[in-house]
Amino acid sequence: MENHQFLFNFISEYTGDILAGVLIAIIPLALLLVYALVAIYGELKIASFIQLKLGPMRTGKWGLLQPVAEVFKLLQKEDITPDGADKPLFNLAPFIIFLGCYAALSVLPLSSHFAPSGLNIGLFFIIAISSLAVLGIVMGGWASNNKYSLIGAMRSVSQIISYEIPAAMCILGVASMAHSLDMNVISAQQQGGFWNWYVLGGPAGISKIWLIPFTVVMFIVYFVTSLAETNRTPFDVPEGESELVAGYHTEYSGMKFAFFYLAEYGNMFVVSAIMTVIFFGGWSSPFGDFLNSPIWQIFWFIAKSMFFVGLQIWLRWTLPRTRVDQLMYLCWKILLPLSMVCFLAMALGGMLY
Amino acid sequence: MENNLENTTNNNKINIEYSQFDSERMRLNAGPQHPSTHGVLRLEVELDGEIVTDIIPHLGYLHRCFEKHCENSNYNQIVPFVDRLDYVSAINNEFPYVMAVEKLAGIEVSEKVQILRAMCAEINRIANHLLAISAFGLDSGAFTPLLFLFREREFALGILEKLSGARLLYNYFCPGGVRYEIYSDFKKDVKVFIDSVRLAMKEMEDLLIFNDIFIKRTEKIGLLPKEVAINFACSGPVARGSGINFDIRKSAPYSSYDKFDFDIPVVEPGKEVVGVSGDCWSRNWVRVKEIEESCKILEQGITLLPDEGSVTDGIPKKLKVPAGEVYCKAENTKGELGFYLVSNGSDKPERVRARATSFVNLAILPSISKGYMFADLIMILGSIDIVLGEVDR
Amino acid sequence: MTIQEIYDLLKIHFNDDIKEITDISNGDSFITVNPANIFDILQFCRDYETLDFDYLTLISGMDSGENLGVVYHLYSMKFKHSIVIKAFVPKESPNIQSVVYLWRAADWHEREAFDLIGVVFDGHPNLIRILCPYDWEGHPLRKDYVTPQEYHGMKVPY
Amino acid sequence: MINYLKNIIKGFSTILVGMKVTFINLFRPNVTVQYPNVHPLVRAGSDKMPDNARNKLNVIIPKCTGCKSCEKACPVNCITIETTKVASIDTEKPLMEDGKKRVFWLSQFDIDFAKCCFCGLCTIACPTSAIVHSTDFEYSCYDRNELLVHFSPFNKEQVAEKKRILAEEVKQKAEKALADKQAAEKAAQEQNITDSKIKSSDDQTSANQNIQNNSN
Repeated sequence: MENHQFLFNFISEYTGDILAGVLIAIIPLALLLVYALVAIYGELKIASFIQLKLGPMRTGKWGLLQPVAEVFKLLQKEDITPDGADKPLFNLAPFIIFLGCYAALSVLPLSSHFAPSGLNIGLFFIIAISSLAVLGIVMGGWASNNKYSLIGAMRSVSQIISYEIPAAMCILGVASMAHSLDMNVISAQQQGGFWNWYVLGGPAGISKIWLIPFTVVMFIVYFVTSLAETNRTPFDVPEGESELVAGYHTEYSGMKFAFFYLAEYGNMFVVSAIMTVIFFGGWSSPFGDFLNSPIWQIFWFIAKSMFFVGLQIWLRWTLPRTRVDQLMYLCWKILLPLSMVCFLAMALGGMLY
Repeated sequence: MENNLENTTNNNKINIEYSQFDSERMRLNAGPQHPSTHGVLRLEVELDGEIVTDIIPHLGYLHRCFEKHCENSNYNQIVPFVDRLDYVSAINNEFPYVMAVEKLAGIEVSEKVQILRAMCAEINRIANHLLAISAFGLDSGAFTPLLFLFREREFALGILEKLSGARLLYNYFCPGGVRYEIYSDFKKDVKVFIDSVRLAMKEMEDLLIFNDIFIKRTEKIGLLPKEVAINFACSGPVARGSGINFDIRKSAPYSSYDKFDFDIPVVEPGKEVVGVSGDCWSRNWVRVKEIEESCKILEQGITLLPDEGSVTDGIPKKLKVPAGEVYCKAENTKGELGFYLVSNGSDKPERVRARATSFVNLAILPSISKGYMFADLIMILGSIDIVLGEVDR
Repeated sequence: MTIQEIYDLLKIHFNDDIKEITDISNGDSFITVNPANIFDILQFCRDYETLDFDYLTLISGMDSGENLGVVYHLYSMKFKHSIVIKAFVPKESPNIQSVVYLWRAADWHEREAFDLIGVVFDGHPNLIRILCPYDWEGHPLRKDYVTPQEYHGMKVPY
Repeated sequence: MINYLKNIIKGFSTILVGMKVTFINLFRPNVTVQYPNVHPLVRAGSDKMPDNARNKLNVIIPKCTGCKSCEKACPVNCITIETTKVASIDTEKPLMEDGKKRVFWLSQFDIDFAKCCFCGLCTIACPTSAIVHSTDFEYSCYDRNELLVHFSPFNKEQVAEKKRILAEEVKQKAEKALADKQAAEKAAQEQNITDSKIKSSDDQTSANQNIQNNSN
């Protein structure tokens, strides 16, 4: 799997290392921005269809340009900084959150031949870098000089830090089965059909069947924690609009709010992509070698990730919000024990196969 | 004397213990502009971390001088003002007022009008409860139930619009009858409406009411014991959720309610479906069951409502109200709504005093929400189901 | 119990404080009582075995010309009977005892009566305005009330 | 322990049930109406606006007698009516729609829709159904003054003209009455002239005295 530097080498052959680096860096950014537009549109439309309405219909055919219009609206809005706010922190916060989400994209292997950075400790890097979002949230919430923001930020910190533990357990479980932290390697191991995916016990023949319940539970645990880590319903207590108006981004407007918005959708993609990589075979085709060329791999990767983004959106428009203490109860008393049991089983599986 | 007051306030059991550490308290202004105060209610909340330690409601942001207005208007002109008290159940507001005027003026109302009035009130009650349940879901963070139930509410408003010409503030009842004749397809529409509401409520039970997250958010929250509820003069679903079997439609049947066969859903201690008697879930559950009971009344109303006869004949050309005073009450969607009407024989009333249900029910909020979390406070407020138009009048 | 029976019962216990029944043919008859002893009378109404008025429906203040009236509508959950009790206080000293300690429901009703009519309820723990702004002047539901032209620089009659 | 697992399974299953409900609704037809594109009269639950729908008020001036019943019935005082009597010398002699003679010009008939609460009491009070609710509900505007609708058929000059005619008539009538009175007085004087001839000299002296007093 030395091929992941293929694109870099290919471009630098014609341009030079620095320019190639910039180009390679732009690809995830472009991906993120395009994805955000699609996700926002998808969220609006799915929400509307569930709620028996049509959603945006005015901007373009079927309202397709609605996210673009929203971006332009946010761009020309006045950028307000509250009087009592801590200005440097207040201005910095949205960018730090966005940074966390963007940096995480750099290690996602979109295809066997393309990962922006072929880090061999990719999973570890993602766990580390996604914790950065907490910093941005607490900075934004505290600097806003608003009590709602402060409560929202405090809730968010306790929530995200707690949920990192079961999330890390899930990732560790898969890592112990794959004997690797390199996302590209993990993806490659799951090639050859969906029965090789780690959600179904990994690539180990028929004898792995006893592992399937544990891996499925592990996947559910990771899915729940991923919802919590991205502050999505039913765990959107930091921004629960019925209690805290808008939580930590109450005071933000204009482009800075757009960054919060973008980061939220970006984080949704990142956690979905991790889920895809560690449980659903990453870029590998679900049908063995069928449609498994590097270009198709990009399609499979994005399709799988978008499926989970859609699942998150679907859940959001179904469920009520939990309370803070129930959220903590769920994390420490349900998800953590479950993930530990599953981790033990998966570690055993890792030793056996 | 002072001990007595303390006893009544501390009757409710607080199930979340106060924080052991006496940390710095934060005073938070929830409202007047807040997504979940159901209008312009300002709650001055003292928080210890997330736990509510004190709460002071500030009312009056929507005070429209209803009682003062009434003193300067004649009896017919008050009906539109009465509509605007509890604007989501306007017909139910008109009911006691019109009955009070009829009682004072000695107007007899025909049976057809009585049954039609009861049916209108029940359609309106369903419309109100649909909003209350869905808005309660919205308080808990579920947005979809709101729009699901609004579809059914739209049916209800459509029927009432065809009857009265207006969608929200009807001005439909008047002393002696109702303003407009019944349209031809009324019974058919009501039938379709009942079926659609029943289907929607079944769906809603799956989607929201028996959802585990929703149950966890609402059970054992905002406990209102029976004695406290009576002491605070709570009525309607708030009282029935606490196990008080009190419904004016049964205890003192007015209009044509003695002709209908229906039950009063009460969550008595020991007979709860989920949670305990007097919590938020029970209050909401009473509303859910009441929709079913209202459907029953409507079904009977379809058969009872005579086809012949006019509903506008009984309206007196000139309304003469002799001197006297009366307190007339009816079961509004939120509880007991009464009008204390004092007449001095002229065409304008001397004094109109409204016993606003939401006003009385809201008074329990400070004493039942202490010790719960801030998120629970929102749920408790939602479960009381207030309309600020009625609180502030 | 009918209002006459209640009146007789009250008369036995409070003789002079209970003034008279005003019969109203087309509405609710009411009993007028002496405002000085209102707390004891209402406490008796609440606690006496055959009365058991545990449910305070409404307290309303009213301006009856020379006096201010306070009207108590009581209801009994157990016996399902109701009673209207009125007490008149002079406008110069509109003081009457608060019944918050009997029914907590009286709390906001009394605040409202104080706000709009100007009846002062002695012993009320927090007798401040409730519907009007806290610094509003005058009691709007009095018959002799004149609407102020201005409130904090805003024109009042629009 | 069993309870613990039961709770987890219960929570999980109720969530799945909820998701099933939303998934089914995903494929249901929408119930909303694209308002400006599709006319809202096509609405869920009612296919057209009912006959007694209470929207913007309309005044049919040929029917209006100017009795001001609606003004009195309005609970929010949004109707302002001012009438001018039809002068008999007015060349314009209109008839009401039902053929009766018009008694009042509607020199002012304003409805302030910013205040109107659409209660419909004015339409009930009107004896000739001149004020009715129309089906027009799309009349939002940018300026509050535009909501003050003048229904009077006259502009200011015409009102002034009508007032002038009425004043003229009143004046003419007054003059006529004065002339009649003077004529009557004259006739009376002529009749009495013989009776009062003797007294007149005394009267004149007293009048002279009065004048002197005044000048002093």
